[in-house]
Amino acid sequence: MLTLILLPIIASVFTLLLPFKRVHYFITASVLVTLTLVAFSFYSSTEIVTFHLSHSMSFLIVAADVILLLYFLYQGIKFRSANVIFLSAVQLLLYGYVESIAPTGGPAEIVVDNLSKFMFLIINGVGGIIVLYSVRYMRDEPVSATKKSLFIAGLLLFLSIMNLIVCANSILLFFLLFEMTTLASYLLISFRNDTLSRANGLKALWMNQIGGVVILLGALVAIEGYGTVMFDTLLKSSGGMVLFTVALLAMSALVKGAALPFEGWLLGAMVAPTPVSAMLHSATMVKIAPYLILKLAPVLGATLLGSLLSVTGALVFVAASYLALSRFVFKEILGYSTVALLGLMMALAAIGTKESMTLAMVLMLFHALSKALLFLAAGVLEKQYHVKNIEEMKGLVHRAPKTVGFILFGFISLTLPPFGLFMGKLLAITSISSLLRERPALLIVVLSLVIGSALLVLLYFKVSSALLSAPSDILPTQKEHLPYGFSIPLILLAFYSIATAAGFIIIQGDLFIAWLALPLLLVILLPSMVQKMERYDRIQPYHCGEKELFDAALVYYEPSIRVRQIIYGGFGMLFVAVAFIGVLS
Amino acid sequence: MKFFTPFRKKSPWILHYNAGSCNGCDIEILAALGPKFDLERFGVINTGNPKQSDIFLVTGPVTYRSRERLVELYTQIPEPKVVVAVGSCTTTGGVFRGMYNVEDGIDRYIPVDVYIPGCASSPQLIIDALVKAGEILESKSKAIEKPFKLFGAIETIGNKLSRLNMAKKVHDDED
Amino acid sequence: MKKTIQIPLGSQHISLLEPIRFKFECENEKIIGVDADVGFVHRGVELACTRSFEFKQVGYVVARVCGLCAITHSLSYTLAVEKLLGYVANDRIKYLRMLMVELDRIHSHMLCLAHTAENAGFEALFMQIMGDRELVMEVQEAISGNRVQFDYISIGGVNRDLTSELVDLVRKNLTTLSEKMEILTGLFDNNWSLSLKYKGVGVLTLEDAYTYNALGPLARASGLATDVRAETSDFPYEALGYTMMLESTGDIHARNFVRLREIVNSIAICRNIVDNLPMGEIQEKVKGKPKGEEIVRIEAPRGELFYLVRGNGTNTLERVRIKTPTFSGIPAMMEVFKGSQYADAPAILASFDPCMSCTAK
Amino acid sequence: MTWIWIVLAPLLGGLIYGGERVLRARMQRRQGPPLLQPFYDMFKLLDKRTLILHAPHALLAVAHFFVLWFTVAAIFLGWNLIYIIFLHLFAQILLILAGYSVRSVYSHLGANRELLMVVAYEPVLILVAVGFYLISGSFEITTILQGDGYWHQLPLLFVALLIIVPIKVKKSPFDIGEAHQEIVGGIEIEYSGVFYEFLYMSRFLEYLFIYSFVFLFGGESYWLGAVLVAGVFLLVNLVDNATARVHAADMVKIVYGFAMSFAIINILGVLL
Repeated sequence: MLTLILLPIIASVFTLLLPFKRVHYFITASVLVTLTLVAFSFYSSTEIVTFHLSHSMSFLIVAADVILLLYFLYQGIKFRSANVIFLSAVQLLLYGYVESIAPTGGPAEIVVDNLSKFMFLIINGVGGIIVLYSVRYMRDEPVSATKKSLFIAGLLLFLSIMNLIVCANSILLFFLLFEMTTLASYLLISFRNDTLSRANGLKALWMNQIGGVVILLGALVAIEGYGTVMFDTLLKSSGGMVLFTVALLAMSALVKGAALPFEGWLLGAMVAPTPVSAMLHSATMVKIAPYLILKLAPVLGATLLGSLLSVTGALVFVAASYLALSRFVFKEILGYSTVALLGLMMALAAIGTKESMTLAMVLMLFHALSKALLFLAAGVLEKQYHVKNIEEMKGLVHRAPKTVGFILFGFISLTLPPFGLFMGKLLAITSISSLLRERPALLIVVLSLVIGSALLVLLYFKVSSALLSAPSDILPTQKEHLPYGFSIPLILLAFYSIATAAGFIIIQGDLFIAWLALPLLLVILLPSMVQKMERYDRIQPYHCGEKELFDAALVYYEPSIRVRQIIYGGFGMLFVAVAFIGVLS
Repeated sequence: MKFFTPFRKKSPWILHYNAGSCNGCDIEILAALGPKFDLERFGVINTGNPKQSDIFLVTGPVTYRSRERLVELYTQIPEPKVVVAVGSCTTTGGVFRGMYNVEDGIDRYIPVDVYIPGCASSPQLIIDALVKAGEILESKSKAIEKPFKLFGAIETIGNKLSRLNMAKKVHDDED
Repeated sequence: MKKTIQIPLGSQHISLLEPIRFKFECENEKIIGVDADVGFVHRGVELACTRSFEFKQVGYVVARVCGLCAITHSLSYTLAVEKLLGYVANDRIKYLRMLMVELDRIHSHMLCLAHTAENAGFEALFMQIMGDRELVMEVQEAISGNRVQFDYISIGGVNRDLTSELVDLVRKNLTTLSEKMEILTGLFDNNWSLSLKYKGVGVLTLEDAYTYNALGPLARASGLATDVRAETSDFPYEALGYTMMLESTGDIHARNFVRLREIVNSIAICRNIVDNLPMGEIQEKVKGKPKGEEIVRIEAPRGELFYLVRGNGTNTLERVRIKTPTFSGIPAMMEVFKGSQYADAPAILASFDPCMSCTAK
Repeated sequence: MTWIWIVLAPLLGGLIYGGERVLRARMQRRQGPPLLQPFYDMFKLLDKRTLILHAPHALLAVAHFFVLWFTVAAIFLGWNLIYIIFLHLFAQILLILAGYSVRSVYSHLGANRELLMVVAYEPVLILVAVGFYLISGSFEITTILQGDGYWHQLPLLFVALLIIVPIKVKKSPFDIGEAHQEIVGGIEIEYSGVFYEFLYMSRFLEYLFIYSFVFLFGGESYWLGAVLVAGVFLLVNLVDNATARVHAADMVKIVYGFAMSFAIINILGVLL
């Protein structure tokens, strides 16, 4: 346990001390290997580990919290952001009040249960790879060497924060770490320090602070109602106010998960260097949202609040997939699809049956792997080929066959059998259908699941089309030079995807599912058959007898302003309704 | 293969190109596809796409600007293929023969298998020609048939790409 | 940020009978810009008429400008030369010429309707109209001996007479056709999918029709009252039951309806002609060589056809100038394309009934 | 026995297609091609010289055909309906990728439209499957076929399915993906010879795929299923011959406005 938290911190200190050279590869690689192994050993053990925090530690936490909030306030004043100032002030006041009435003692503040262990796997497995990748990525970044080291150290520190947050049992500790992830995203988004980054950073800051406020409110209600700030005690108790607390906490999850109408901060985050996008905004940090809902799920199941949350998540899935279709920047597209899939995970988690929770976890794992892969590949495109926009990616398969191969693999792993996301959706339909008779509201979830998946398929293949569209004649494809610093993380992630998919099929033990993998065989066989096609003659595409080449652009759907307003208004109301329903029940 | 050849005449798909005709023959082709003459009885489909066609129906005396398109479309039809010259002006230039912008019939550019006379060729004649074309189709092999002359795009690509076999072979023959 | 697709339509395309090349600049499938090229069919007929042919042959040469409105081309030319020679045809010749022109109008309009239906993806309707069209084709073949290029009109008269058997055939077929036209009119009016495809699509406004000098059915569909048959007195149209068909909306539906109603009107005119056919010679001797300059306007199926003929007293003419209705229809068409969907483009194109071989000559 | 059916599936689909072409011609008062015309076409296509644009483009069509065949085989073997729908989606995706992989405008437009069609009909298919599940308690086709007729319990779902059948078999008013007069066949435009053959045959398999959904509504009575299929077949062809092609946007509106709401109303009716 301590390794998971302390090792990244130590490593980050080393990164700062040692100059920016090969040694960074060594440090990050060894951190990756150690962390993955430790996480794995945790996962395979069954015992539940608990820690009590000493008194001095508690004091440290309070101090850290106050300093953090004051820092936010300072940033708000420095950059004249009214939102940030207001929310920081509110948080400071609330925190002071909550801390003054918070009971001391009680159960352990840190509990490592099965869910935490699962999260360790994602955080360390995927996060570690991203850190390794960022070493090579930062080499080409036009900033000073110190800043480069700082960046990597920051990412490493972030790993330990994440490792801690998934085993926090105290709401107040959770609040501190939650705010620290907010801080991390604020700092890393504004890393490039231009106007746009700054503005987007502040946006991320104030939006996430809303989450902080509702957590504090939740803590307040919990203390008032039950005299505890511990998740496990709270979730075991029953009665009117539990659901209200849970509703408030779930609202913070919606904010962190960038569910509409809060998706703005996550999209703004795409100006940050790509490892940040990969680490914070798709692979690990935003996973706090489904994690939190999963933690709360035992209370949620079969209540009105649970249904409302899953409906909200499902609608986010559809709406975000739809909005994504109007985007052109590759990373923004990925960002929107992350928002969408997070909505789906929350929806499944909030249903609260054992099966749907498992499926939500499956989705989390596979999404982390695939999205990290895609983001890292996007980073490669950005650094090696200087393309960010999907319109510029036309026929890129000829210039960068390897990177494009990875991207296509990413898309396939997001959409097709036998990969987890596909299987997750498939099984989700089956499992929700069996609940329909008791809870007809879930029909909306099924529908959204289907429509959203279809829209996402549309989205991914819109991008693939740009990558693949090649002119008729095949000049010998160029050999692409992909540096090891880029290729090794990508290969690792792809390998993980395949291995986990295989593992998932074996665990399911269902012959049919194995059969489903068969079409994939075809896809794998195709490239090898390409060589055999040499003997066929080539012709030009048909352009009505004309000889000039015509260039096709991609489809896009621009929702009108009115539609946008309706979407945002609707989701704003849903967000408020969560609290309202919480109070009522 | 021997087994397949009889089926060629049972499904001749046509591509129609107007190379400067007065559209008299074109409307007669349309009429032949209509219910009275019903070319689909013979399995004919008007595909409109050279890549899936067997029979190239050309009308018109070939104007200066349409000759390149004519050759381009012809090269895109996979062998075995048959060219049918519909109407008097397609076969000889007809009334337009000798006009400054007219190339006096398509057989200056591509090999023609069936000539249909008439101004305009009647649907009956067109049906007759398609039946005849089906028979010729049966006797053809899959060997490359080349136009007599190439224009622009195909030539340059042929030079650039050794793998564009068809254009290359044709080009080599010309040299 | 490039958001536009370039979609080619032509020069060879299954929805086109004749080579014309459009290059559409589209957003998704919405057309925002058009580039048109019409010169694929240019053969140099005008020059050839003044170089290689004698004036008596030219009537058959200009018929080859266009197969669909061949009869109006030869009629316009013949009228111009006859005026230069100072000859006025007798009533029987006039009536017979009118009969052929109106039959030609019927078959041309029906072809256009069928083609529009085909391009809107309605194959069965295409087949139905093409089937009905054969009734007119039969009559034309019986009268002139040819289905498309009639070569019926010559200087000084017409080449074949209308016998009483032929009159019976004309009456019989036109009666059948007018019954079929009622069915067709109902279909065009009531079919749900056609209304999606036709109503409000490809609208040519009255101002645009003025600005771009639209002619023929498409001008009348926009409410612009222009028809040479009502404006000139070369032929007794008014006496034979001609009425001008006007619509106001200017969309594909309106153009179809103008054509449908004109077909009905033409059927009525044809019946009147065969009922009131005056007696007389069908071919009279015309002497002399054309000298001077003469202008003739005739309403072809697509609108006003304009001929200028100048002779210098020899066998060869000095100038033959042909201005065809489609020539002014194309700018209007390009204007209409902007803002409509690419999926509608073939149907709009067909509904304008452009005649490229007329335009490029 | 089942395996023989699976092997013969393309031939069966070809017969349906041939019959349809004759039927359509008769409806248009023509004689039409012979019944075996699709097979003549197939054999002819096998005998053409093969011209391709590039290898992946050609191979994706082959993959599309085999995955589709696999899907139909899964139907005959009575597998899980949801799996089958997703397998079919996979086949469609291969086809769409093929359409995108060449730099040909019509091919791209065809692929765009094909994607829109997938977005339109896929949810309805899933809802039909959910409807079967609610009545029979299982997604397995073998179990579904043991229940008694579904069409009186799921009449609106049947109507919803009816609306999307023309999309799948590419018939008017929803033949936008092929739209010969607009995009000259869409995705299939760049194929010729043997590789076009695969696309040509996959059309046969599409017929089997979508009509087997209709068949399922008959439940344990195979006669009823056959009657339903025949009825739908006739109806679809009648509609094909009485309508023009609508716009892609109109299609999505119609499917989402009518088919989806019918399906939802029906399922809610079963639930409540």
